[in-house]
Order: sequence, then structure tokens, then C-alpha cells
Amino acid sequence: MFSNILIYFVVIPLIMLGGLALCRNIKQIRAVAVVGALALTALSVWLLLDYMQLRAAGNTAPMLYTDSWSWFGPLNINLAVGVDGISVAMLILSSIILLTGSFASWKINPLPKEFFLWLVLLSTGVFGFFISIDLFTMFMFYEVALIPMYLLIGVWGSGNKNYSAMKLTLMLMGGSAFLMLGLIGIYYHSAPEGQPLTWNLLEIVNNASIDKGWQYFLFPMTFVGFGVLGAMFPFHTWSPDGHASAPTAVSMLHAGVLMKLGGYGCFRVAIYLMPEAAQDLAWIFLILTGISVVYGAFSACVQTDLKYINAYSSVSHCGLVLFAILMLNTTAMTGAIMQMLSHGLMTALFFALIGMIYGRTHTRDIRLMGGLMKIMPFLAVCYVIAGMASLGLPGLSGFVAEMTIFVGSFEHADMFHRVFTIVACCSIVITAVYILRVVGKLLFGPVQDEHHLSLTDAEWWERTSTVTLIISVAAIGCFPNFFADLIKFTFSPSIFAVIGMN
Amino acid sequence: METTMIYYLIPTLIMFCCGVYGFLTRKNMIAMLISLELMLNAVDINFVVFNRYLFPGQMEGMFFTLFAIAIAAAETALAIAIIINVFRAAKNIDVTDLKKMKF
Amino acid sequence: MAIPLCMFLILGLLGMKMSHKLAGILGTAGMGVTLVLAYFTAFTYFFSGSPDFVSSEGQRLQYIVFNVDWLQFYDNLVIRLGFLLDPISALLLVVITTISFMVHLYSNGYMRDHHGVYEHGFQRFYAFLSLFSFSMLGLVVATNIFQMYIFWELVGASSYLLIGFYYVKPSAVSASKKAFIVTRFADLGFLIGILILSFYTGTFNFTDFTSAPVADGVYGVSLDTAQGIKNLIAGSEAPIFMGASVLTWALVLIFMGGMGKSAMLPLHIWLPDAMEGPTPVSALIHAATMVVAGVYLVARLFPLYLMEHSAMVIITVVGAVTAFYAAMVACTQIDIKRVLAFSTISQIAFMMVSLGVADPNFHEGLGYMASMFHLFTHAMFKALLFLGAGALIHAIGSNDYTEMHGLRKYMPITHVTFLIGCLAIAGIIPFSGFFSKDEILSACFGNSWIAYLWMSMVAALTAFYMFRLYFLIFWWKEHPVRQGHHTPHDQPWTMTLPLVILAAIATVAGLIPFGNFVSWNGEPYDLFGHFDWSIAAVSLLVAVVAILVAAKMYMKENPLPAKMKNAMPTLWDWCHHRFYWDELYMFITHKIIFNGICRPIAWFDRHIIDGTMDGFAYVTNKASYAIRGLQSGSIQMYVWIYLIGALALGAITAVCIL
Amino acid sequence: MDYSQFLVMKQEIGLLAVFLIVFLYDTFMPKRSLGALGTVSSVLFALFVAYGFCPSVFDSPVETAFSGMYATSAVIANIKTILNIGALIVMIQAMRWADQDLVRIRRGEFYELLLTTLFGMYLMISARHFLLFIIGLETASLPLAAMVAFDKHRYESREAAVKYVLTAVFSSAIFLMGLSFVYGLTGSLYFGKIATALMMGDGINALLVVALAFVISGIGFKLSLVPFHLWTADVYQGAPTPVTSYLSVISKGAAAFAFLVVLWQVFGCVYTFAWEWMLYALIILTITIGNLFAIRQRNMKRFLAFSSISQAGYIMLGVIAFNGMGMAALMYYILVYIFSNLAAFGVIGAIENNSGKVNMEDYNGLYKTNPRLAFTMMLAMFSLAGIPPFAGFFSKFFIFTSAINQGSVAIYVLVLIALINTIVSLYYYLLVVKAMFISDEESTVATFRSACSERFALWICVGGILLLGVVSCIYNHLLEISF
Repeated sequence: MFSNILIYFVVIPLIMLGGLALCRNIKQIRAVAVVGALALTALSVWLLLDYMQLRAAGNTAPMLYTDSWSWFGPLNINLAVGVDGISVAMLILSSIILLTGSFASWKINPLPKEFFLWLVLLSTGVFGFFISIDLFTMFMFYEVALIPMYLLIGVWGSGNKNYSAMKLTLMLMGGSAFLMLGLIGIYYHSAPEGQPLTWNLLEIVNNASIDKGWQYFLFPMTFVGFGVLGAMFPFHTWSPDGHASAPTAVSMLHAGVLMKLGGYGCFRVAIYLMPEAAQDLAWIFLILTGISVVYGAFSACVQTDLKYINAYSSVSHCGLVLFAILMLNTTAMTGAIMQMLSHGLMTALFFALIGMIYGRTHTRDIRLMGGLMKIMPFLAVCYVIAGMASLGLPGLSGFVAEMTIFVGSFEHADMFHRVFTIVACCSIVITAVYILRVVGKLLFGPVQDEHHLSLTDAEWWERTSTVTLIISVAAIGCFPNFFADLIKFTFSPSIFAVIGMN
Repeated sequence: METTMIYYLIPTLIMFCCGVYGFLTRKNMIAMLISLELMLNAVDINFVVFNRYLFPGQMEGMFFTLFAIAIAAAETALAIAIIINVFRAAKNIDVTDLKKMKF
Repeated sequence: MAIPLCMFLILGLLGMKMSHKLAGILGTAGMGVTLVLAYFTAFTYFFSGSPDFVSSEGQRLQYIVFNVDWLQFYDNLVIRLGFLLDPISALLLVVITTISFMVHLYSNGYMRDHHGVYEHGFQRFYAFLSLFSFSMLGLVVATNIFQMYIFWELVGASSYLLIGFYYVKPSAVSASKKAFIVTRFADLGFLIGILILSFYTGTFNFTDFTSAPVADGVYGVSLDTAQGIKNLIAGSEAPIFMGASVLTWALVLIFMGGMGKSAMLPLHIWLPDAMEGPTPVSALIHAATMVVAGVYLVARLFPLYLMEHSAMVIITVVGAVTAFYAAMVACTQIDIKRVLAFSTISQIAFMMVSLGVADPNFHEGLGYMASMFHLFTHAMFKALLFLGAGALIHAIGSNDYTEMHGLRKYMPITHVTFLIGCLAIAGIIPFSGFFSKDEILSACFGNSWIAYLWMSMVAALTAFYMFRLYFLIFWWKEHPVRQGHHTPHDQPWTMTLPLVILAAIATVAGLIPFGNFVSWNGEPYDLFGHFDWSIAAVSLLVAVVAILVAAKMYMKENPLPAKMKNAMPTLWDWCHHRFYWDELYMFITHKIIFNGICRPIAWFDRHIIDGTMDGFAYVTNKASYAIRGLQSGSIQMYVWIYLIGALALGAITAVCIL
Repeated sequence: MDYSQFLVMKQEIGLLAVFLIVFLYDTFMPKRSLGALGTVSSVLFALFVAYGFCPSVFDSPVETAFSGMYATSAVIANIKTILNIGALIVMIQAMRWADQDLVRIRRGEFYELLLTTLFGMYLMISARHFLLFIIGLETASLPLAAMVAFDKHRYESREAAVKYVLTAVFSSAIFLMGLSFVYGLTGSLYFGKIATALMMGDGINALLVVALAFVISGIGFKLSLVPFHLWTADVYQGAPTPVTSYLSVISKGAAAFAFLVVLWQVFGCVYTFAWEWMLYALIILTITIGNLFAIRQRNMKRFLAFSSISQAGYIMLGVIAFNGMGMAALMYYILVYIFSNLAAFGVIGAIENNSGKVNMEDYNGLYKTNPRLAFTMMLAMFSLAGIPPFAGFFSKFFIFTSAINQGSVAIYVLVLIALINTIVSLYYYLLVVKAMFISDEESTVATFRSACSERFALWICVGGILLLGVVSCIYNHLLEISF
């Protein structure tokens, strides 16, 4: 069991949990958190390299490092793991954000130990989710990742945290209720009559035995289920409140990684397993996600709370992810995954910076702040970079992802897709509006509050955190082909063969 | 006129309903207990009648009745014990007084 | 090209640690090296005669120096980063590096106060300048339209940063924001245009759109290829979209990107405001280089545009209207940088018109050549004017020429160079503007006499407002002794040297046999052979008359201008307020989009969507209260419900089944 | 009569032996050594629980006794063992409570009554004849009335006892009425013979349906299915905490299994005609109403009462599945539920014993004063709400899976409703978590160290919550032996 590299993505966090439980003071806690996160990052980078090597060596299996250990034998539930390019990308994203999140919550107060315990539990869920190819374990890890949010927001959050935490948890659980039904339904149709049923994604794909009638039922179930976490309109309202109330690292992980679980799940389960229904029903969800793209952007324009702005921008960007996935072609999907990566990193960066600014000014209302560029130049410059990434400046990650999505979406020549693609394109203008509005009000202009003049710039751990993220964002932006290749290979023609597209 | 099963069943049904009615309307707990006995006895008669008329070859219903009577006795004993306990404390066995815990 | 990028990174990351002086020297030196390299490249391209650059028939070719895959969408659709050398890119390399170097040099003086103390953020300024130069160079050498788009965006961003350089000033911040958003909006069109084009053709490469391969990596401009593209699109499934062909749509949308960058009506509103940036920036970005990107873009895709007549008409009309509009407005502005800004808009519109009227059947596409020629000369004299204005502003400390008047004695060098610039733009022989503008007018004449008359009128207006400006700054009246101010004087050599150099170029550049170097299909074009003296004479006459009028009105202090103003108050008002475009945009953005869309959506989100979710919770709670009566606490009630429940269960099932 | 058939009833005999020893100890040992009564009975009982894992019991073959009135098999032996485990935890938890001044003199009775009811449940589970079934049912429920009334000095206890005993007798009267109809229709009270008769008969008639409704309501009462649940909340609130926990898990677990046996074995052949839709209605009502009531509760015991009502609804999903998976899922659910709910009650009991506080407001800020208790409570809540990686998630997942196995659209709808209800239930479970962890108010419960026995019981529960799900062999085993 332990000969498989993937299992360590779960084992390391579990060891971290144990280590944290034994910690006595804040220094040890930090040490455990950072060492663990570093180990995970190293592991994921190593995995990436090894993965590339295997692919280069001509390994064309849809998933690598696959392994399966029987768990609940009679139900054919296994702890099945395996990764493809998408999962590898997501694992890297998660580990980077965990690492930077640990740095960002260097001075978390009160109860640092509990905070990191929950945070690590959350990331256990995230990592487990990404390495699983068994629907059951996938779902289990998915829920493991959700519930710590409640306490993380509730205990360490700010503002209207009780309400937000409850709303977030309940809405996400609502999504997972649909999801659970969908998954069980898939299980019962996972194999042709007479063959053993299975939870294993790959086997289900091979069997291709979910008939169309059932797909029509199960596809919406799973898509909505994951879509709630992907902040799909109209199930997105947990996101602004949740983000606004969450502590820094939690916002980072949540927007950066957890929301990606939604998009990943939509692809990996809903579309991968039920392509025919996806093909037929995509239009419904395209409308919804198309709405969320512009809707989120417009909403962000008039918010005054920094985190709300970002949360709505996340709604918009994550909407774009789902939008692209529903386009059902390789280019758009590659774009979707890149957008996930890109959005994950840059939103994490945003939230980290907002947290740092909030930690100093104790307000997130942009009307009460101004001219921070003069006071805390480092943070301000980072903020501008994050903003530029968000509005899609070439050389940073957002541009590549969005362009890939748009090019992919444009491959559909009919009126309906065209219109929605163009509507989605409009979001890049609106994004520019709200980003520049914030940057202008927050960083530029005269200093609004005299008290802010005495504030200090970033500490070293904050610098570590932000610089790491910026480097990652720029890396994707400058060398997109590397990531595109990594991802693209995953979209084996077999998925699209069913739909009848190339 | 031959006495058929129905001549027994209707009275038992009436008995049962009386029991239910009594249980629902009495305020005195002892009276409620008596109503319960009425219901149980109606059931007992039912068993006996079914056994006697429908399945005369065996004794299952009869035996069941015997046991049911014993159980009913035990229930009554227990209920009375509890009611006495209530009476000791409240000097009153009005069932309408016992509705503090609600909603 | 990599040098400015490195400079940007070095200055950006380490700038804080460096002394101001070092940063300035480093930036300038870096640009200097780039300048030399660019000159060398252009020289090699034009004069070496290598078969890579010139075909045996004398056609100048497009040579791809290198081209690396950057992002692959699908098998054949790839974004590449590369270096395409052809006449116009070589031309722009020269222009950009020259102006950029001048501005780098100039800024060494400009960005300090009179005591030589460097401004706050001096290093940042150089870093941004380098970033801009890098992006602009990347733009012009782009081998494919997507690369162009990438650098297009980068240029926009660096322009944003530079306009907002004085970030403490709210007006600068809002101007930078405006510039970015307006151009972003235009870029949306550009992007969609690219998407359409690439979808139907399956490529981004310019060479695939407009040229035919000659050898490996070498292409020659070919109308057949463009025709092929047109046929390809016409043969696709849905060649017509809403009454126009898809190709027209694509080209118009791409042109929309150009309109944004080149500040064509109605997307021009950002450019006057962009003058909030430091003046060298205005000279570099908003006069000489970035704003001509739109022209460059159209020129790049020129053969494709030739295929769609309607697109060409649109370009011509937009250009013509803009040219006139901007010239009108320029006559009434009092901020010297604004006047120059509107003049820039007007001049770029000249180039656009020139492209729009270009026709291979008339003088072998004279318009195209004229446009590029004007681009070149305009870059020089407009940079000169801006830098001169910068010197004035630096000396006076104000943009407003009511503060200046009669400066000719105090700042002789500035005066002379500024005059040269004005003469050049007004189109007085032998200054460079005369030649290029004359070519444009010829091209217009070749298209239709309406265009010719219209553009001549604009040319007259140009001469008028430029000399209005000139006289108002240097003549009009002696300014009363400035209180608390020392006497204005010429600037240090770092600032005057670029002025002098640029003035020299502006004077002689017109004599370059431009047609030999640049023409629409790369074949040499004999400029003087086609020189139409009658048109030249007319335009010269018009210009001189306009100058004389300006001199009459503004040379000495007199009440004539006020009278004029009172004679046509409405017109003057409209011109002075730039025909209320800004107000219109403010209305659209603030009232309609902000209050009409964003706020309702935010409200909708809070109250309807969120309200629904909260509503579920509320209903659940209410239901919980509503049914609490069930649990009344009374035993008899319990039993009653029990009984009813049991009976109902039985009865309903029985009824359902039987 | 062949006396050797008593040997088939190994567990019953073992339980009787424990009962007798406890009884004799209580009766004949000197007063001063009675302090150890709780320990003695717990240890004895623990030995008995261990006996349940002996191969002869654990893998007990299918055997019958008393001409088929009594049956045992591996499943039955295992469900008994499951109940035993729960009962053991309750006994350990109760030690502290039983040591109180007012209870001390009667504590022997508590253990004896508890063992007696357990014996009744055994009979109920093993019965293959309604006579034995009814005896078991009454043996299980009547002593419980006495246990509910245990704190006879407390008003709530009295009220609860009256409510319990009267409604219980009423419900058995209804049950017997239904039974008499069944007898009249089929002429037998043997499960097997009734089933055969029903199968031979001309299908379905109104009387059978009514009889079935009465039978279901009778057992539904024990399980507290809506609308037969109304006694539950009051009784749970009024009864002493150990009794409440016993009622809520063991009694309910036994009833659920017995319900399954009766419905499957006796009325299996009329499944689709008659009781499938009845159960649909009952399940939806139970889950929804239980949840709706639970939202508003401030008293922790009452709160858990309603929560246990809705849990019963989930348990019923295993019954409706009507297959081996359903049975396994049901048993597994009961097992997990025992640990989760007993953890919650253990914490409530510990706090009640130390401070007398039972309201949710009193739990505000508990984490600051009693972190471990709060943590345990949180685990229990998460497990009850079905959050992974705690056991509750697995049990819920399996029960849904087994229900959907049937595959009709109706069952999907049913499960969807149940799933949506889990959101509501999550809400109120989180309210408890919120009170303990998030609330800023000062805790009204001072820091204390709970008794050894309480801690021991809680450790067992925590272990169960953490391990039951992850250690898959338990469920696998249950599924293997289910039929």
C-alpha cells in the first residue's frame, strides 16, 4: 500500500494532524505546519516531474499510478487512487496554497493549534479528493474537506461569521445531498446487467453502461452537486458571505482549492461519466454559468468590502471554469483547468493580501482606505500584480486561461454558443472595471485615514507567502504550454468520441 | 338463529371503541387505565372467537389470549404503581395536569 | 528586445535599492543599446539586399527571425512568440527605439525639480518605461495576431501604470483607469475579431493571412492569400452573420481594437485624460508609439482589409470624422497637452483615413505608404512637440498656456524647436510633415474629391490650432513678472539635446525616399515620380493661410479671439467641452451601467437569490413553529394523533390499493 | 419436551445468568459492598459481551427451538451483541448517576431492570411466533416504564413515566388488535405460516391493510416513527439521562430490527401492495417532522429525542430496501448510532451530573472550560449528522445505497427527500457545535473532571466513532451474514 506515491498525499497530512496534536507551543505548531506543507509541495513537484517522465516515455494509460485497495469489499468500494495531468496540476495547486496559507496564518489567534488541525484536516480532504478515482472515497474526501470550514469560519472568522459559516456549510451540504444521490445512482448503473457494480471511475467509463434516460437524471444531480461548490449561479450566495467572514488562510484555501473541487468534480464525474447527457443538457448549465460569469462581475463592481469584491470575482471566474467545461471540447476544457489553476493561485494571493491589509487597517471597506501604495508599498505592488492577473494581463496566468477558454468556446459555430461566448468575453472588461476601481481607491489616491500612516509593510512570512504565489502565477503566465500539455493529454479522445466531437 | 362469529366480533369492536373513547376523554388516570383494559379485553375476545370459529382445530388463539391477559395484568400493575407515585406527589391524578413538557 | 525586459525586471525588483542616478543611467544605457541594435537591424533589412529580405524582383519580403510555440490550443492553432521582420516592423523598430531613447534621456532631466532632486519613484518610472518599450517592440515584431494581442495588452497595462504614475493625484488615477478600461473595451472587439478569424482560418499567423511563402521563414505579401482566406470563409457553413460577412465582422471588430488604442471616435476619450501622466510618457506613448498601434494593426492586415470594401469604408469614415472632430476641439483647448493630444488624435485619424482610402489600383496603394510615412514623421515631430511642451511645463510648472505667453526670449532653444515642430505638423515645405501629409491628401484625392476636401479642411484646421498654440505660448503678450518664480530658462542638456535631435529629424525626414522602403506589398514605390505638385501647392497654400489667420488672431494681444468666441457661443462651448463625449460616457457608465445594471444585480443577489436561500431557512423555521402544536403535552392528544395516524395509514393505503 | 433446545438460546441464558448474579449480589451482599454493584455488573456484562464474540455465538448457525417459535442465526446473534455493546456502555455511563444519594439505594434495580428489558429485546428479535414476540415486546417495554420513573422525586420523571406507560399500553392494545385481525385472516401466529397463508390467499384485502397498519403502528411506537412518536420527546426529557440514552439507542435498535424481521418474514409477500407506500409516508414524515421539531429545541435531551426520531426515519430506509444490503446497513446503522448517540448522552450526562445543566445555552463556550467533553460532543454531532470520516457518514451512505438498490424512481425521490433533510439535521447539530466552540459567551459550566467511568465510556464511544467507519471489516462482516 505504501509503495504508491499518491497515498502519501493523505498520509502526510495525517501525520501532520498527529504532530499538531502533540504540539505544545506556537513554534512547534508552525514548524509542523510548514514542514508538512513543504513536504507536500516537494512531493507534488516530484510527482509532476515523474509524471511528465512517464508520459514522455510513452505511457498512454488514462491514469497513472493507479492502485486499488479493497475497502468495503462486498460493495466493491475500494480505496482507488490514480492521477492524470489534471489531478497533478490540482495537487500542486493545493500544496502551494496550503504552504502559503500556513505562512499567511503565522500569527493566527486564538487557538492556533486547533486552527491548524482543522486546516490540515481540510487539506487532507482536498488531497484525498484529487487522488481518488473511486467515487465513494472521492465523495468521502469531498465532505471531509467541507466540514472544517464551518469551524474555521465560525471560530476564527470575522464579521457576521455565525450566519456565514452556517450558510456556507448548509448550502454546500445541500449540494452534496444531490451529489450523493447522483453518485449512488451512478453506482447502480455502473456495469451492464450481470456484471459486478463498481465505484471505480475508469471502470465505469469502460463499461459505459449508464443508459441515456438515467444520464438525464444523474447528470444534473452530480453537476448541480459539484456546481454548488463551484459557485454556479444561483447557488453561489454562500461564497461572498463565506469568504468575507473567513480568516485569511481559509479564504485562500477555500477560494483557491475548495472551489476547484467543484469544477474538478463536474468534469471528472458529471461529464466524464455521462457524456451523452452532458451533450444534451449542457445548454441549461451553459446559461446558468454564463449568467454567473457576467453576473458575478457586475456584482463585484458595486461592492465596497474587499472580500466581497473578490468573492464575486471568484463567482465570475469559477463560472468561467464551469462554462468552459460545458463547452465539451479539448481546448475549452484545457482552458478550464488552467483557469482553475490560475484562479486558485491568484485568488489565494488576493485573499492573502486582503488578510494582511485587514490585519493592519482593521477594515476592509475600500471607502475608508486609500493611498496604501505609499504606506505599504510591498503589499500594494503585490495587490496590483494580483489584480493584473485577475483582469487577464498577458504574462500572468489569468490571460492564458481565459484565452484558451475563449478560443475553445468559439469552436462551437452555432448562434447559442456564440452569443454566450461573447457574453463571457465581456466579463474581461467588467473585470477590468472592478479591479481598477479597487486598485484606484485602495492603493492610489491620497491617504484616507491618518492612522494608517503609522502602519508597517509586510513581514517576512507574509513576503514568503505572497512571493511564492506571484512566482507561481507568473510561471503559468509565461510558460503556458508546459501546463497546457500536462493537462491536454488527459482529455483522451475517448471522452469526446462518445459525444461525437474531436 | 345460529350464533355466528359476527355476533361476537361486533361487540368486541364496540368494546374496543369504547375503550378508545374512554381513553381519549377521561381525565382520571385510573379511568383511562380501565379503558385500556377494555381495549385489551376486546382483543382477547377477538382471538378467542377467531380461534373458536375459524380455526377450531388448534389452540393458538386461546393460548395467546392467556398470555395477553397476563401481560395486561402486568401492565396495569405497573401503571398503577406509577399513578400512585404521581398521586403521592400531586395529590391528584388528573391527566390534564401532566402536560408541562411540550412543544 | 530582451534588453528592455531585463531592465524592467532589474529596475523593478532592485530599483528601491539603487540610487536614482544609477537607475536613470542604466535605463537610458539599456535603451541606447537597443537603439543601436534596432538601427542595425533596420539597416541590414533595408540595405543588405540579402535574398531573405528582398526577392529577385525587388519585392521586400517578410522574414521570420524566430518563432517559438508559446501556447498550443489544438493541433494547428498555436500562439507563437516570434520576430517578424518586414518593412513596417523595421520602420517601427526605428521609430520606437529612437523616441524611446530620446525620452529616456530627456526624463533624466525632466524627472527632477529645479534643484536636481529626483522625483519620488524615479526608478519605478524607468522600470515602467522599459516595460513599455519591451511591450511595444514585441507588438511590432509580432508574427501572429495573438502575439500582437498579448503585447497589445501589455502595452495597455504599461500605459496604465505610466499614466497613473502620480498615483497620489486622484485625477491621474482616474485617467489611468479610464485609459485602461476604454482600451480594454476596444480590445474585447479585437479579441472577438481574432477569435472569429482564427476559428475560420485555423491560424493566427499574419503570414498565413496576407503572404505567400517564398522560402523557409520568408514570405512575400500576396493578395492571393488574402483572397484565399476570403474564399475559405465564404465557403464555410455560416459565412453571413446578421447581414454582413463573417470576414467583415472580424475585420471591423479587429479595427475596433485599433480604434481603442489609436483613440478614434468614439473611443478617443481616454487620450486627452491620459495627459495626466508625466510629459515624457505622453510623448512616448500617447503621441509617438502606442497610439499608432491601431494604424499598425490595420496596416499589418492590409491585404485582408482590401478584401472587404465595407471594412475599408468604415475605417475611412471613422478616421475622417475623428480627424475633423479632434481638430475642432483642439482649437479651443487651453491646456497645451490637451491641444497636443487632440492634435495627435487628429493626425492618427489622418493615417487611418489614408489606409482606408488606399487602393492598389491607384498609385499602387499610395495611401498605405503615405500612412506609414506620416506615422514616421508624425512620431518625430509630435514627440518633439511633446518634449518641448514638457520643457515648458517643467519651467513654468503649469499646463495652462494662460500662464505662459511670450516665452520666446526666455527659452530660445525650446522656442525654435517647438516652431519647427509646428511647421512640420502644419505641413510647410520642406519640413517632414509637408511630404507625408501631401501623400495622404493625394491618396484621398485618388479615392474621392469629398475625402480630399474634407481632409484638406482638417489640414487647415491643424495648421491653425498649432499656430494658435505656438503664438499663445511664445507671443501674445509679455507675461507680468512671475511672483515668487525665478525666470523661466532653457533646461539642462539632457532635455534640450533630444529636442534638438528630434527637430533635426523633423526637418529633414520628409526628404527620405520613403516609398523605396515601405509600400503595401513590399515593392519599391517611386515617391517623387508620383508627386502631384498641384495638390502639394494647394495644401501648402491652405496651410499658410491658416497660419496667417492664426498669426492675425494670436500674435499680439487683441480682442479678436474673444469676439470669435462670442460670435459662435454654442459651437465654442461644444468644442471646448469636447462635444460632451466625456459626459455622455459618464452618463452611460455611471448612470446606466453602474446604477442601472450593477446595483440592481447586487440588490438582486442580496435580496432575491440570497433571500431565497434565507427564505428556505425561514420557511423551515416557521414550519417548525407552526407544527409545534402537535406536541401539545397532553397524553390524550398524543393517542388521538396516534390513532388517526394508524387509521389514516391503513385507510389511505387500502383506498389506493383496492 | 426436549430440554436440549434451551441450549440454542445461548445468549438468553447467558444474560439470565448475569441477571441472576447481579440480582443475588444486590440482594444478599452487605450494604457496604453495594457500592461496587455498578462495577460488578459492568464487568460481568462485559464478560458476557465478550462471550458474544465466541465463534459458537458469533457464527451461530441457523437454529430453531420450541417448534419454531424461537430462532437464532449469525445475524440474530450479532444484532444481540450489538445491543449488548450499547447496553454495556449505558451501564458504565450510569455508574456515576447511580451513585447519587437519591438513586443509590435503588441502583440494583436499575441494573436488573435494564437486563430484563434487554432480555425482552432478545426474545423480540429471536421470535418467530407472535406470542413470543409480544412477550418480548412487553418485557422490553414495561420495565422501561419503571426505569423512566426512576427519579420518582422529580416531577419530569413522573410525567414522563405516566406518558410512557399509558401510551405504551395503548399502542400494544392497537398492536394486538391488528394481530388479532392477522390471526383471523391466516389462522396462525407463526411468522412462517402467516407468510405462507398470505401467499396462498387471494392477495390483499382491506382488513389485512388495516391490520398491517395497526401492526406497523404498534412497532412504530417503539421506534417512535411519526405520527406514533409523540411520547418520545417528553419521555426522553423527563427520564433520567442513562435511561434516556438506553431508550434512544438500545430499545430503538431492537425495535428496528424486530420491525424488519416482522415486515420481511411475515408480510414480505405483500411488500409492494401494502406496506411499501406506508413506509414511504412514514419515513418522510418521520424524518421531516423529527427535524423540524429538533430545530427549536433548547433542552439537550429533548433535542436528541427529536434527532433520534429523524434517525429512526433513516433506519427505516434499511427496512424499505428489502434486501440483504438493507439488513446489513440497518444493523450497521444501529451500531454506529449506538456509539454516536451514547457519546452525546455521555457528555450530557457528565455535565448534568456535575452542574445540573441540560440546556443548549449552558453549552455556550464549553470548549473553553471543558475542551475534551466539547470535542467528544462535536464528534458525536458530526457522526450523527453523517460527516466523514466519522462513522455516521458510512452508516448513512450505506443505508442510502441499500435503499436505492431497489431502483424505482419513487425510491430516488424518497432518498432525495431524506438527503435534503440531512441538511436540516446538519443545521441543528451544528447549533450545538456552534454553542460549544463559537459562542463568545462565558461558559456557565465550570471546568471539571468527569468520573472515571464516564470517561471510560466516552473513550469507548470516541473510539467507535472514529474507527467503525474506517475499519471496513465490521460492515463487511455484517453484510456477509445478512440474508
